[in-house]
Amino acid sequence: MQVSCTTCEGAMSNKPTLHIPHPPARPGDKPDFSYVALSDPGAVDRPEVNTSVRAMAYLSEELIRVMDDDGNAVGPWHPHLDERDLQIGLRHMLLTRLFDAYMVRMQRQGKISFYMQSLGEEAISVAQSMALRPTDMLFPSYRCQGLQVARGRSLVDLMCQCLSNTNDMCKGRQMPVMYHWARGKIFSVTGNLTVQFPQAVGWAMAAAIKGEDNIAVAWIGDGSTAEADFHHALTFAAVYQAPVMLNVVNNQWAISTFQGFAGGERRSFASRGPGYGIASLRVDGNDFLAVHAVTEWAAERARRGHGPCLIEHVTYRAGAHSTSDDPSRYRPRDEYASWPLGDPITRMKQFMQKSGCWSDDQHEKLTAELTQHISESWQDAESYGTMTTGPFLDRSELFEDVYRDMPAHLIEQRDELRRLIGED
Amino acid sequence: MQVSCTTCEGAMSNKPTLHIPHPPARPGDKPDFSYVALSDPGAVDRPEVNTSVRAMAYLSEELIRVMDDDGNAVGPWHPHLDERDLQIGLRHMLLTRLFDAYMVRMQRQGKISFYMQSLGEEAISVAQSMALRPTDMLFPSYRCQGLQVARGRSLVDLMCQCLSNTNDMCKGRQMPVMYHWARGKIFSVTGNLTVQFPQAVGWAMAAAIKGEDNIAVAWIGDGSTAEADFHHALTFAAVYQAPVMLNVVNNQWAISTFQGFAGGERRSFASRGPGYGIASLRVDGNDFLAVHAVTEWAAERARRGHGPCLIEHVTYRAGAHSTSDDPSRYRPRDEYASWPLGDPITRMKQFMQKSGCWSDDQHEKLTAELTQHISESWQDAESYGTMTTGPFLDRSELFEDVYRDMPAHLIEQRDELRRLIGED
Amino acid sequence: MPQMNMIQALNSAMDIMLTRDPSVVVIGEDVGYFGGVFRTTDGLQRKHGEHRVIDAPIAEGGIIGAAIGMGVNGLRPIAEIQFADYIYPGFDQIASQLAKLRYRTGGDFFAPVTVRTPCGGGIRGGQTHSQSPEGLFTHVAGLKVVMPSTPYDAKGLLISAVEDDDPVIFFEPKRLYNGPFDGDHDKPAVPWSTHPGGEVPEDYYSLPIGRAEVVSAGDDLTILCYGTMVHVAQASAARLGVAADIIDIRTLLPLDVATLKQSVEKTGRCLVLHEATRFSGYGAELVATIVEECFYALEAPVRRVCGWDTPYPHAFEWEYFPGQKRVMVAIENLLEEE
Amino acid sequence: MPQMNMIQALNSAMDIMLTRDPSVVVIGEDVGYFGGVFRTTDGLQRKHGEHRVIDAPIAEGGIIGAAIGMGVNGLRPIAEIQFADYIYPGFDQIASQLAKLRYRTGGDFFAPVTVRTPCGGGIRGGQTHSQSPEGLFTHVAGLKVVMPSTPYDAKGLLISAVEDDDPVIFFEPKRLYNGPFDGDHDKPAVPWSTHPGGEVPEDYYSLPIGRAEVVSAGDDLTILCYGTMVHVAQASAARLGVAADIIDIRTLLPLDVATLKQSVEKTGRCLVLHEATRFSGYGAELVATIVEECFYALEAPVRRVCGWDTPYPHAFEWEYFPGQKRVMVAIENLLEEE
Ligand SMILES: Cc1ncc(C[n+]2csc(CCOP(=O)(O)OP(=O)(O)O)c2C)c(N)n1
Ligand SMILES: Cc1ncc(C[n+]2csc(CCOP(=O)(O)OP(=O)(O)O)c2C)c(N)n1
Ligand SMILES: [Mg+2]
Ligand SMILES: [Mg+2]
Repeated sequence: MQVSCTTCEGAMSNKPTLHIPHPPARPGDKPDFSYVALSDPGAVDRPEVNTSVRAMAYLSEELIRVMDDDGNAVGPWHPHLDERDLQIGLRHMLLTRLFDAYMVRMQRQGKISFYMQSLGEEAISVAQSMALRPTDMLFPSYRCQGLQVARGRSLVDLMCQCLSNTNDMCKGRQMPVMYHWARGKIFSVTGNLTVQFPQAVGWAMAAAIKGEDNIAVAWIGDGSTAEADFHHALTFAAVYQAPVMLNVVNNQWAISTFQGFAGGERRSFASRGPGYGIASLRVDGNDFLAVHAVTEWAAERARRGHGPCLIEHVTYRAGAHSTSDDPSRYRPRDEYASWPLGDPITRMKQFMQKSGCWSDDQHEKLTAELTQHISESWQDAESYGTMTTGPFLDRSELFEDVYRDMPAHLIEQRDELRRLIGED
Repeated sequence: MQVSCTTCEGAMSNKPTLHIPHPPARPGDKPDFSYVALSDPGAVDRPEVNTSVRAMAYLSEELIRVMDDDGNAVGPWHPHLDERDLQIGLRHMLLTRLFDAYMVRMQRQGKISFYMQSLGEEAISVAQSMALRPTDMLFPSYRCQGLQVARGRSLVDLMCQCLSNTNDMCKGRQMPVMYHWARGKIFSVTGNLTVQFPQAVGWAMAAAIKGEDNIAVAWIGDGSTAEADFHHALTFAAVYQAPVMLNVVNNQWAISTFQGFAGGERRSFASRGPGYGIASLRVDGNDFLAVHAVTEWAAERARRGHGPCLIEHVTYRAGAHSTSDDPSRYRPRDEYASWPLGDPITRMKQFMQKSGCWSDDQHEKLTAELTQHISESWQDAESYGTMTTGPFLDRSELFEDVYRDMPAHLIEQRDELRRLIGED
Repeated sequence: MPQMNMIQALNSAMDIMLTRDPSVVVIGEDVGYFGGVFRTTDGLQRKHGEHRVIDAPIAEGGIIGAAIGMGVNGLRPIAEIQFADYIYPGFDQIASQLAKLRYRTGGDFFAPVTVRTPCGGGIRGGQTHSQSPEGLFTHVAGLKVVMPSTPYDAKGLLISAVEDDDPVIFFEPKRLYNGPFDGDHDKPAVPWSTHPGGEVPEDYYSLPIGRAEVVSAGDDLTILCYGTMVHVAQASAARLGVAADIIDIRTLLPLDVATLKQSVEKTGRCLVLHEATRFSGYGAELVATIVEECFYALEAPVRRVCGWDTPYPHAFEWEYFPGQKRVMVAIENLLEEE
Repeated sequence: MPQMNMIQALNSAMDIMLTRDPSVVVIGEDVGYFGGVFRTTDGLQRKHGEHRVIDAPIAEGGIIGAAIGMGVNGLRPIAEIQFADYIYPGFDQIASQLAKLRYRTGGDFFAPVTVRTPCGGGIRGGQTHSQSPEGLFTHVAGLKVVMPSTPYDAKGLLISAVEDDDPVIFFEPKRLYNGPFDGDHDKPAVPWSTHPGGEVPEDYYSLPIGRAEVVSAGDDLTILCYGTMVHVAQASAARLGVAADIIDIRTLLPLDVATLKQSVEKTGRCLVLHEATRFSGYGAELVATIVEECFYALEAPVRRVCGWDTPYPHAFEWEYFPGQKRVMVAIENLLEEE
């Protein structure tokens, strides 16, 4: 059982030195993803949903994959979705991507102040959303717009949020992409990393207390696992066996820092789970079918009372962190092209074409249709106001919703602002 | 690999229910420690100190033991300490226990305001302290008085702290047992749980940065693992491969809550480590020899640059949580008698007697000597002042050390207090 | 009228709310089987079940985080933080999340969480069992902050807090749990049965959040205080034979400015008391409010008597605690000014 | 004299301290290879090495906790918290540990940690990239709290903070990073080269912690302010043609009471400004201090102009920000009072 290598990559020293994680490639270097542990498509076992955590611990270090490089779906995790679902899935992914691209353009044109795209990570939000029940509660991070799209949110609503206009569900109070959707059971995105993880566990605890079988599902990034709330969530989920699915989207980067700075150099993020007694799986996040299958499995496990799951989605942040970021300062410009797990949309399309339920022609048509849908939505959205042209939100919205009922001091402050503006 | 049991102990349900951990026995019940996973004495393998985390992961779920029930030392972890060290170890443990008992008595008599004993856990602090270098920095919890004793702290100093008198190293500012000892390289105990864990990691990072080979060692309880700082410490220790030893003293209870409320129902606390990429061991905390051996091993690993360790010490909190607590409200009164790992002092004595380096007579003499030493120390300590009789600390100490140099507003407040007292 | 100490009154409030409203749950360290380290939740788990009164892992951030999620899912959690000194690990979930959820979602989501926590000194708890951090929370928009000074108020205000759709941080001055401590630690302890505030109806009642109470009336000066300091103020004024408007703030946020203003406009002199450290404490807001609202009525500067700007020391507890002597000196000086 | 913006000035301070003192290290999220999301640590890792300028996991509590341990082991860590809005996960380590270590150990242990963090709004950052939580930290005994308003002050004060054996929370008004923003967001941005505070010596110098600065002198009134509001105050006074003593507090804790007092005793009128929410904000302490120290010199109530008591909204940033208009109205009203 013993091996002679040290825990510290590289040369063996006889003295402690501060280890500094290094990404395999910096700007100018040749991309190198040899550090990403892969399993062969179809190779990983699919246990029963009530399998003990101990017996399935190996799943936290394997990589569950369904699609192979040639567009075949293989192995026990193949979800055997019907054509219609595949087409819907592809449509949602494509819509998410085109919407993102459009909104990045709007930001560049100064029409919105900020944006964060999910380029390359569309399969995760979309497949997961489709594998869940509409009554399950979602606690997204800022890179989960696919959840909104897949649950059927109108693009106009999303755009209006980014415009902070009169139709903004946040009433102008949040930066772009900090959506929420009460009716759609999608919780509010916040700038504070990881805080939604224990909140989702609490939501799930409440579901269990009430005897309902809706589950809670939450997402964070690889970097966000370092925050305290990751630990809080895992501890509470394990102790109370809360019906919750905790997703870590490992897109290799957290702004400029490589996933190694969250501990990813040593072990997969999924492998944190078993030590807490939590069933954990690692999945190819760019494989729509694998993500769908794993999500369905974990949801059933939770829903049947077999406890929480931790899922690591292995993917790559293909775009900049946000419109404020320039990734060419810290990683090779062309890194995405070398990403071993490809692009989720390209792979899905290839699989569907191979299965005979999709064609280039259909794809082109769909792209055109969605593109038009997006720009029409934008027209619509702008009719509720832009950053520079009306209609504008009423300024007294500034003081609403701090409390359910406005207390005296806020009424006074609101009136003071009104007087001030009246003097304009 | 698949087993059919659910992750949730007890009946299988088909709906999520909130799982509530239950200790095996409540007041009036027969004690039941069948949940404690044991290994046979001597049965657990001892790998090289540079073994990879992955290759030694099994050590986080085994129980390293050296002494068997008959007082023999067996297996690869036998540290083969010489007589002198054994006698010193026994002496420190006994002194710690007698000191604790004395101070509990003093609290009952109203001579100190509060106390926390380490009854049943003496082997951990004492053996660990002896297995470390005097230049290693210790970050204790409030139940680590054995560290002070083993590093040679004068009892008078400890007593004076509990008395908040003119010789109190804390200058009256901390509750009893919140000792520190800068010269002895023992950090300050604080009421805030777990905060010392990332601090120890930071200390170790600094040692590595400076190129020194002193290590940092920290202790928390089982309940304290739920705090955020446990996760911070493990993450930072793993990322930077800090030369630190993180100890979890699993004494089964956290005030009234059973270790299951920190997640201990599902998996050992040591098993949290491997998921972070941290070498982790689980040891019989009532076995002086095993604790010594494991500590030496982990210290060497860290000191040679092979990274941090997490160690779970399996023990039992034989006394009340503190002098404010009454454990008969939440656990069987006689639980300790059934604890499968016995009493650390009794076992050590049995082993030494069997090895021929200790006798009942010696034990009795030692007990008498230490008892006298303690009561003499108390006389001495009282000469620096008690809660009711002088000498008293100067009241302006209240304002010192908030900052290095007293700022104007504190000078004013000090003077105000002086004026007020002058009016007495 | 039944007599209750503050622990019993709080227990009764929770018992009633657990009974009336199935969405109420209690969660915290040692609150379940054991009934809480101060016995505040004694018997509640036995009566209402393990799924309503829940022992928690020792993780204040996790407790608040989970309580928020529960609140979003329709429950009304009462989260206990064992000591106010240990609320800081939950500070982010309180200040960033709990306080701002309704605002950031345009009113679409909210979490009606009540956070109960014992605060204040006088029990030889040293720096980690004596703090009064209420001031910090009053600087967080979106929170309500409450601190009662009697069992009667404690029950009525806790019931209101639980019923409130906004998050409430509910501070319990632990030195008042067993009796109306007036700052004189040499005197034998007095039980609540000697105080009218110890008369507490068995049944449901609530007291409005946002209303201060004039606990004694007088023209010489106004004393603004809350928690333990209400009793210190009363004893000090009585010893001096001074006729003071003593106002128990009770609801620190939102603040009942009208009641304060009315009093100071009458008396022209105002003293502000709290146990928390002085610098940037809640008392500063009281002073600033009074100055802004009643400047022209003031005959003397508004003065503060507060905890010193140091951590709470173990040995010098009574030198630290702003007791009767300091309060009396301040009253006398204030009456002499000008 | 070289020109620097505030980012360059802070970078220069850290560069100098890393060079002069081998015990200085910098740790924070994205501070190393990348040089910080605001580029404040740009080039420092390249120059001083990976063991001196250290990228950290995204865990503010861990960063502060580790920095304390480093401090205890003889280093002088500069910990960066990426946005002040994200300092709360580190609040416990700051308030319970960093602030109280020296006190609780009778001076035997201390951790000379500087926590740098960008604060304030005006960059369309919404509620999680705009907060000004400085007031909270001024209520924690044992901390020093600093906020500069110019590159010159930023460098001199940061060097002092790093050299200080006490913990310093160092707030950087991010809207001032690139220029002396005066609150008029319609005006084209102005670079620091247009402002005398942009003249920054290349070499080592330090400015005392604990000293406020009178940035302009006048007899009409006193304006107490810090950070961005210093520039808003100057522009507002200038537009009104009012002769104001404008005092840049700079060191919020400990506060330079003498300088404030001298001014208000001269002017008799005082206005307090900050961007943070008003209720229980630091401004309350300034008002309370002025009232306690200068009551008899006051000709009018001390008034505050602050952020509204709401979270910082994204869309209504300029309605929220206490800009020139609000300040001017307040000045005019204050001068008219009585
Ligand atoms: C508590 C907190 N700390 C720091 C930040 C600043 N921040 C925003 S995103 C980010 C990186 C997160 O990386 P990761 O979790 O991997 O998610 P990704 O952006 O890759 O999807 C950081 C540090 C924050 N938003 N909240
Ligand atoms: C942050 C914080 N939360 C809560 C407490 C109250 N408290 C003191 S000791 C304790 C139990 C700790 O249990 P454990 O970690 O198992 O240590 P043990 O007492 O068993 O040695 C609790 C909850 C505290 N001191 N600090
Ligand atoms: Mg990431
Ligand atoms: Mg314990």
